[in-house]
Amino acid sequence: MSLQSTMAEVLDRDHVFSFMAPQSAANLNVEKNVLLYLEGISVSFDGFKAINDLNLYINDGELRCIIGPNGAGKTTMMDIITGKTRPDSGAAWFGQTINLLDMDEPAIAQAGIGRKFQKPTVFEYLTVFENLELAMAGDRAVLRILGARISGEQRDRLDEVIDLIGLKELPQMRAGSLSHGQKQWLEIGMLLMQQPRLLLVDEPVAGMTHQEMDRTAELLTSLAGKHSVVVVEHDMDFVRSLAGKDRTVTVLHQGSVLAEGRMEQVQNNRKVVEVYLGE
Amino acid sequence: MLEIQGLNQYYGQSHTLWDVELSVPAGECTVLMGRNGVGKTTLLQCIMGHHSVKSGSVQFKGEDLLKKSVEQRPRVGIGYVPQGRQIFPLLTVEENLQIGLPVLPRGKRRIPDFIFDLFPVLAEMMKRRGGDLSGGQQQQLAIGRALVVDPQLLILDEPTEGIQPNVVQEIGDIIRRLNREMDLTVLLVEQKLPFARKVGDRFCILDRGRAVAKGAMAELDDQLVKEYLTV
Amino acid sequence: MKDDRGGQILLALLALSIVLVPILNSLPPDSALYLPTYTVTLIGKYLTLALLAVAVDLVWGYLGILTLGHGAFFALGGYAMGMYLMRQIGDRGVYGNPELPDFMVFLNWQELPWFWQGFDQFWFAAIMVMLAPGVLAFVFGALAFRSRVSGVYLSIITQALTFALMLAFYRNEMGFGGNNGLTDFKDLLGFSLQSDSTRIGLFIASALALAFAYLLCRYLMQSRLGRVCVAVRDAESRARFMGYRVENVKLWIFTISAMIAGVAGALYVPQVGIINPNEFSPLNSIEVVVWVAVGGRATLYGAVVGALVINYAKSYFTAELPDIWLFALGGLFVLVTLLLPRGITGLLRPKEAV
Amino acid sequence: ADTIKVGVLHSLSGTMAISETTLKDTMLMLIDEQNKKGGLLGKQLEAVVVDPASNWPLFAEKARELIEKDKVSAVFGCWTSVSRKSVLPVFEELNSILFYPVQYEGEESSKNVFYTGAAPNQQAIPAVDYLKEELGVERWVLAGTDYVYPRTTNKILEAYLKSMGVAEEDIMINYTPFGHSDWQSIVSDIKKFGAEGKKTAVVSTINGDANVPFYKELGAQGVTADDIPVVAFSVGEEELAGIDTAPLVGHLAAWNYFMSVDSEQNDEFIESWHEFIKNEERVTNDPMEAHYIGFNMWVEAVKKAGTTDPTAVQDALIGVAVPNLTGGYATMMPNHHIAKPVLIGEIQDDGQFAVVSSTPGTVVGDAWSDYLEGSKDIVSDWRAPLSCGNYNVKTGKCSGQNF
Amino acid sequence: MTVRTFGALCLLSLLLLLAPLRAMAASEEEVYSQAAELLMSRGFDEKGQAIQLLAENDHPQTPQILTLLMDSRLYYNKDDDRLYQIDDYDRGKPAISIASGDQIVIEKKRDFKKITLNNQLRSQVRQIQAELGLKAADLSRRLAAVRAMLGSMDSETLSLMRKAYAEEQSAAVRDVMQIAIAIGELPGADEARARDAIDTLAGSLEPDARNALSQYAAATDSKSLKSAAEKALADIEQRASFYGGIETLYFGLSLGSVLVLAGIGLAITFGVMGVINMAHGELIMLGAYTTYVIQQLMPNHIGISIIVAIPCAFLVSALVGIAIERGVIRFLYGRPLETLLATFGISLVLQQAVRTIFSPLNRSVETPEWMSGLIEINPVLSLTTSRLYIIVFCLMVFFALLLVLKRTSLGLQVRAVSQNRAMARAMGVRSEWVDALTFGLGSGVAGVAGVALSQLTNVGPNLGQSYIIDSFMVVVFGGVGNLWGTLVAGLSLGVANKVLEPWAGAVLAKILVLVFIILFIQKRPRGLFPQRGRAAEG
Ligand SMILES: Nc1ncnc2c1ncn2[C@@H]1O[C@H](COP(=O)(O)OP(=O)(O)OP(=O)(O)O)[C@@H](O)[C@H]1O
Ligand SMILES: Nc1ncnc2c1ncn2[C@@H]1O[C@H](COP(=O)(O)OP(=O)(O)OP(=O)(O)O)[C@@H](O)[C@H]1O
Ligand SMILES: [Mg+2]
Ligand SMILES: [Mg+2]
Repeated sequence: MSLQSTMAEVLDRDHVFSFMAPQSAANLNVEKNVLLYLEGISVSFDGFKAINDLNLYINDGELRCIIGPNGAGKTTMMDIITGKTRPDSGAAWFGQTINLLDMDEPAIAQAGIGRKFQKPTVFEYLTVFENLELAMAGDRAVLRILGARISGEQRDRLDEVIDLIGLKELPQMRAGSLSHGQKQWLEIGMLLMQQPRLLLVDEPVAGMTHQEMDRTAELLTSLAGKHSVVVVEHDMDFVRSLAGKDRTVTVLHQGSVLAEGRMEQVQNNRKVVEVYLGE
Repeated sequence: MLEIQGLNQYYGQSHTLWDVELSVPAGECTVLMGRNGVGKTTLLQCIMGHHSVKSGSVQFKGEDLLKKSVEQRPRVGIGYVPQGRQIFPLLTVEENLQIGLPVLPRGKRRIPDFIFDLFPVLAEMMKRRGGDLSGGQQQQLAIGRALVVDPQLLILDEPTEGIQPNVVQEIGDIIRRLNREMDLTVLLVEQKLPFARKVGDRFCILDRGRAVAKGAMAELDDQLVKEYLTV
Repeated sequence: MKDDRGGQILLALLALSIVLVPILNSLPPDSALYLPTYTVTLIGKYLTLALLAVAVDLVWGYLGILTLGHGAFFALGGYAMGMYLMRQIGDRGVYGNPELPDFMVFLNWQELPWFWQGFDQFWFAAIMVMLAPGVLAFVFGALAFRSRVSGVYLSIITQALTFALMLAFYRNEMGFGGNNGLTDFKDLLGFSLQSDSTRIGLFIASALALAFAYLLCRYLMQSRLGRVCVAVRDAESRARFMGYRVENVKLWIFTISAMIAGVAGALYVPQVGIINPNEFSPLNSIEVVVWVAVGGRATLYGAVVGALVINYAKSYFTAELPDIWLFALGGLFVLVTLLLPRGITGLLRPKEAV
Repeated sequence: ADTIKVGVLHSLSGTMAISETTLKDTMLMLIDEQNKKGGLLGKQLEAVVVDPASNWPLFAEKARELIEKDKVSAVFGCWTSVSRKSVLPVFEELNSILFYPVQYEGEESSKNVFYTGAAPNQQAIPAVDYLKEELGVERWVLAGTDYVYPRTTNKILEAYLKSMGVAEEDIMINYTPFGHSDWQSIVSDIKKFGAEGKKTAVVSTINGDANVPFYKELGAQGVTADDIPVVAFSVGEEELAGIDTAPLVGHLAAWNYFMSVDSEQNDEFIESWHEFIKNEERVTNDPMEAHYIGFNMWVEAVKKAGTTDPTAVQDALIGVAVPNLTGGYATMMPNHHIAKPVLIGEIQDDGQFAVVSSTPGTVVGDAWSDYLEGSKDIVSDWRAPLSCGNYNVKTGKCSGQNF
Repeated sequence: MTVRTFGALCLLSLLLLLAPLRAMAASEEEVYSQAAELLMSRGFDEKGQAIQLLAENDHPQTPQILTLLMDSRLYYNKDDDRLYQIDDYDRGKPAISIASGDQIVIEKKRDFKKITLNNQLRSQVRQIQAELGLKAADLSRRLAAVRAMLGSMDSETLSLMRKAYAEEQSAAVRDVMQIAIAIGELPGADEARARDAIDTLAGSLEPDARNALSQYAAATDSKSLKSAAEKALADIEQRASFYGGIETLYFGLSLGSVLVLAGIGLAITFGVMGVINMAHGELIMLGAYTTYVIQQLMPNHIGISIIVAIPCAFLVSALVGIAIERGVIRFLYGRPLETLLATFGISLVLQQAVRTIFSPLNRSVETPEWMSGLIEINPVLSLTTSRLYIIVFCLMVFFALLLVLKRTSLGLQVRAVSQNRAMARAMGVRSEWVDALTFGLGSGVAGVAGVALSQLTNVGPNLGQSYIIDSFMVVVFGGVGNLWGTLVAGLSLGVANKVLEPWAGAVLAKILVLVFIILFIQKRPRGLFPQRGRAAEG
């Protein structure tokens, strides 16, 4: 190895320390029109199989509802996609090129996967506005965020989102002081600011009124197309209005797919009715 | 059974509850409704003593509840299922249920079996940490935990949140049953109208910290819904 | 900067002191306003400690890293400066060895160890003052933050770090003078450390360093990076899911903070005239955290106030109540915690609704 | 000012309070007595007590405060070497006087410091001589805390022992950190080292708090003084008061004073100490004697000079002789060290020492050891015309002076 | 009777040895008065002669006088020049005349002066005592006597030993005698006997046997014998190092149990309740001071004072702990970092308080008889009794605590309160009461640790400071909130320290252990036994 190449290597800040390298190295490739592949995923906790040989494909631009009994593994599945939980086996790919299992949470997030948690989690000490600002898409490198300023365009977007989530009057409120439902909205807003390619939305309407639910449904449908959206929800009205006539609904049960198909089919599936929907 | 009069509450400078009046008749199921952020949870927390109130009174079975400390409230017969579940995450399911036992008279300190009949999942997961349960399982645990103290008044804050449809139905049935068969008084916060209609006898609507409407469930008409429950 | 009243006052006071102190010091000694050099040095020392407190507030107040080992960086900076000052003694040491500091002659060292090379140059020492703590913090932080050590676990290993360094520096074989440390300094950049003008100069340098560090930290924390820090403090994993490399944020801030601490140490040593491994003692680091808490956390100027108040109280009590001053100091800590949950400066700030 | 102020610079809190508080009380007593005798130069003495809290930078700060702010005429203080090193530049800069009462490693002689404790040649060497000659010791364990005093003392002793023909493998050197509290392995090693057939002794320069667990472990592992005697240089009556001495009977210490010494001055001193401190149980020890000597010397010198002016007093101090507590006289030497008798005592079960050996006359403190390479050629003499603390007789140069 | 004969022989040999110094055989009285006079003189040489005189003449009072001398209970009266036994040297206490047995009362302390010994005399007395002990019918004393002679075998003692060996019945004593004989024989033996002797010695771990072998190996001309001796030495070395390993382990465990004791209270106040209790060390210190006070209160019952001190120390520290909790900490729940600040202040106050009350000096706590001494497993391995008790005590405390936390509802309630205070209260948990009780428990255990530490180290105002850092280290290393973690962490840090110490030295060993902790935490960011599950991972 020549001195020159060694020097070049040392000076190349992307390679000296792996953690200094920009993360989303590979480019997203959705040639096959599939954005997310989950294949043969299994995970167990202290011997309990929470996810059992799960296979799931999400198309680019698709809006997918996932339902299933409590404890079916829906949240765990999202944990796996976002890098929070490592599966015991299986593969998870984002597009054709990005192997999610090789990446950690920030890398996955930067690759374009955003998530809303089941239990709303916001930065309690920061204001509503700041929460959204932090979520805003953009370079996450330390020096960049140090110098980051809000451009006019970004401000418009922020105002738009604040309006959308109904917190127009409270932009300077500490997020910790919001009510449960308001936090839900704020988190949805943060997701919107992040503009991810894939949105994972875990029970967005818990604690919302019926009308708010409708608004949320509208919002999510409008996102589909440009983004892929995966929604987990227990409220059937909401799921129905999301799924419409021709979107796919997946039913998880005991860690694997129990049924998949259009809402009608699923609704009439005997097993689904038995384990989930009730009479 | 529970009488609230002229209740005012502040978060720091901000006046959250304004002269709230609410009465929960014994043996009935009262549903508290309202949009997000109007103060439903806050009201329940005032009843449970988590917040100090500025003025007003809260009477339970004729006794002044505000004079009692927080930990005495379960002893006089109030069970509480908080919003967000508030499970003890590092305690096992069993331990979560056992927490309320010392409230009971000696000799009766056992987790009643009917809880496991209501929520078979809990029996399955006895030894698992509460924090590991799925959201819905936690909600069931929270209800079960509140029932352990053998309450006369059960206060539930959005108990169906995150629960699978058939279990929601079941919870509805359970609330009815507890209400009818075991003569348990219920105060329920609920956003979902169908559910509220199904289980509630009476309703009370909060709007921006004020109790604006109340009556028997049948009186809850579209007009009211439109005015106070839609955005 | 606009909404930072405390900071404005602090900077104004620092500027004022830079102008006034030399003037007051040059008054005739019997004048009522005369400020003895002794007091100047004392305040200079407080200012360096305040600088250390600012460094701690940066990582603790804003980033939520309760560091119980920041004294290590302070001491390293101090040692770097001490080594320079030792080399400046030259052949004026008791054994008259032009090359070796006295303690080495005395322990039969034959030549200067490699890590003492270069310290005869001020620029080199000045770089090392920041580099040594910076590198240590960087390596330590890189390890710890990448393994996601957090909370008390992090606190305790920072404590272990400073404790280990303390034991190491106590060893005579280390070549840092063992327990006696480095003392008997003569001059700095050719100016005698005993002269009043040097003392004033050091005081001004300390005040400037504090003002500069304050502005730097304020700038960092007012930026979006600052908000990311707060986000990390309150919900670390959520920040990760939003794509922030939490470990890098922590690492940078931690390293910067360590360098500030190093500078503080470097300014401290010539003013007190000694650096000894005791500066690494874990209890010292804990005390710094206490200063910050007393002053008011996550405000930066609160850290300054805390450091000044406590250290002044210490100087005052140890002279006036030598037998029972610990009662007073301990009582002060307890009372501040109970009565002023947001620290002394919390009295000045409007109550924010949480 | 109608009083003469005397500074007392001893830690009253922190790790060193345990040793230094007593010295503060001693100073208060001495000053009190002097005042009863009518003070000095017709004025009353006033003690200014501060607490440097076992914090070395604070020592320097407090020293400056005493001299600059309180304008004291002399300071009595310090215990550890590092505290002395810390205040030394301050005393030299402000040209004041410090009396330092504790045995130390030597290698220092300052114009402004008067060393009333023992130099290594006034403690360590006579102790080793005693062990070798009287007890027939052939193997040596030099155990110490890892800091300058033990390092130096052990270096001097090692050189000294080797010069007397002790083989390398018959010397075991062991260092431990400050406040070391678990001595199991080390005591067990000492036991093994001593079981190899030759009479073995331990020369302990273990410091401070570490002594109690060390002696307790010796007791626990059944190392008795007739098997392996331990001679210590930092364990005095005060330290023993904190240990159950029953298992330690017969272990040794080398000092220049023991409370058990039979002399009139000593009886008087003990009596007034008990009266002052209002506790019959309190013991006296060597550093207290050093302060007693130092204070009386200062008083004499001030009388001689007729002023408290430091320069005059410094000059006047040299040659001053005052009674010590062991029935002899202590004289301030030109190198600012004093002449002292060396006593070896055995620990008794009442926490006192029985003197088993003492030097026939006094030994003069040697600021610069004759056994160390770097300092062999250095002498110290503060009289004119030399007026130098470290004068190299080979090169004829006087280095390291700060005035 | 063989025992008797043996004893007599030994005594005879002794007398032969002492023959040159022997004084005129005289009547008992004469011997006594001569000895007493010598004892009362100032010089140690004279006292030595007196002791010898007594021993040679086998004066009936010899054992008594020697014992009194060793215990420093022998005094003489300056006025009547007579020897007295004084058990309690104070005014008004009795003094018993040695010669007549009469009892008088001490009027002036100064009248009586103790007869002191020095080291040489003490060894002399011990030697004589041991050899007198050879007469004893008591097996262990005989054994001790033989072993005492191992180091000084020469031709005379050798022949005595041989004869005694022939008559000795006890196998244990015979074994040691065999070794003694081998040691004695080895230097001048012919080839065959030397080989036998080497074989015998090879089987022994006595240091004297090893010394004899190595001297022989250095001195002998015969190559084969030399190599045999060296092989035997290597053999011994190997076994000795095995026992050395066990010894190290024991040291490690005992150091570890000290760490566990110091940390276990903190495992409750900090680990379970989440209070960063900087005053923990001072609570330990209070326990140690309580031990001291109890000993002061019952100076004549040191043996049981320790036992009494345990509950007392628990109570004192627990009460102080409860006072701290009620007075300060309860206002700080939910603000864990501020507990650090307040308890730091409290620790300063407590330190200064004991400094003011008890003076800054260390206090002396005695080790009771039953806790001192050694348990000898073999000549190279003996375990210190006090440490053994401390290990056992540590385990007892640990399991008692485990029981309280696992088997009573208190344990459950504390954990619930620390995880979600508001909810726990809503479930009827009396959080105030639980807090006070738990904090009291943790503090009380710290006090109990103080009792143990008072046996090992300084009882002074700084005691707490020196343990606080270690305590936090142990609790965190084990995994916060896990009692088992604290136990395993403490013990393993102790053992690691002791394993490293022989080759790294005490200072480096400590540094290495700290570095090890830092690196270990990188691998396991939540300690040895981490809290697992969704909640803990956050
Ligand atoms: N860390 C863990 N340890 C043990 N069990 C776990 C852990 N995480 C999840 N589980 C178990 O895995 C199962 C799946 O949980 P998950 O949260 O994914 O369910 P879910 O489908 O999201 O349910 P819900 O609709 O109620 O939110 C549950 O039974 C849960 O108890
Ligand atoms: N700790 C707090 N500090 C300040 N304001 C608060 C706090 N908690 C709640 N609030 C405010 O009080 C109002 C009432 O909140 P509350 O939680 O009672 O609403 P809610 O009716 O339960 O709503 P949701 O249906 O969303 O749960 C909200 O506007 C909220 O922002
Ligand atoms: Mg879920
Ligand atoms: Mg609510």
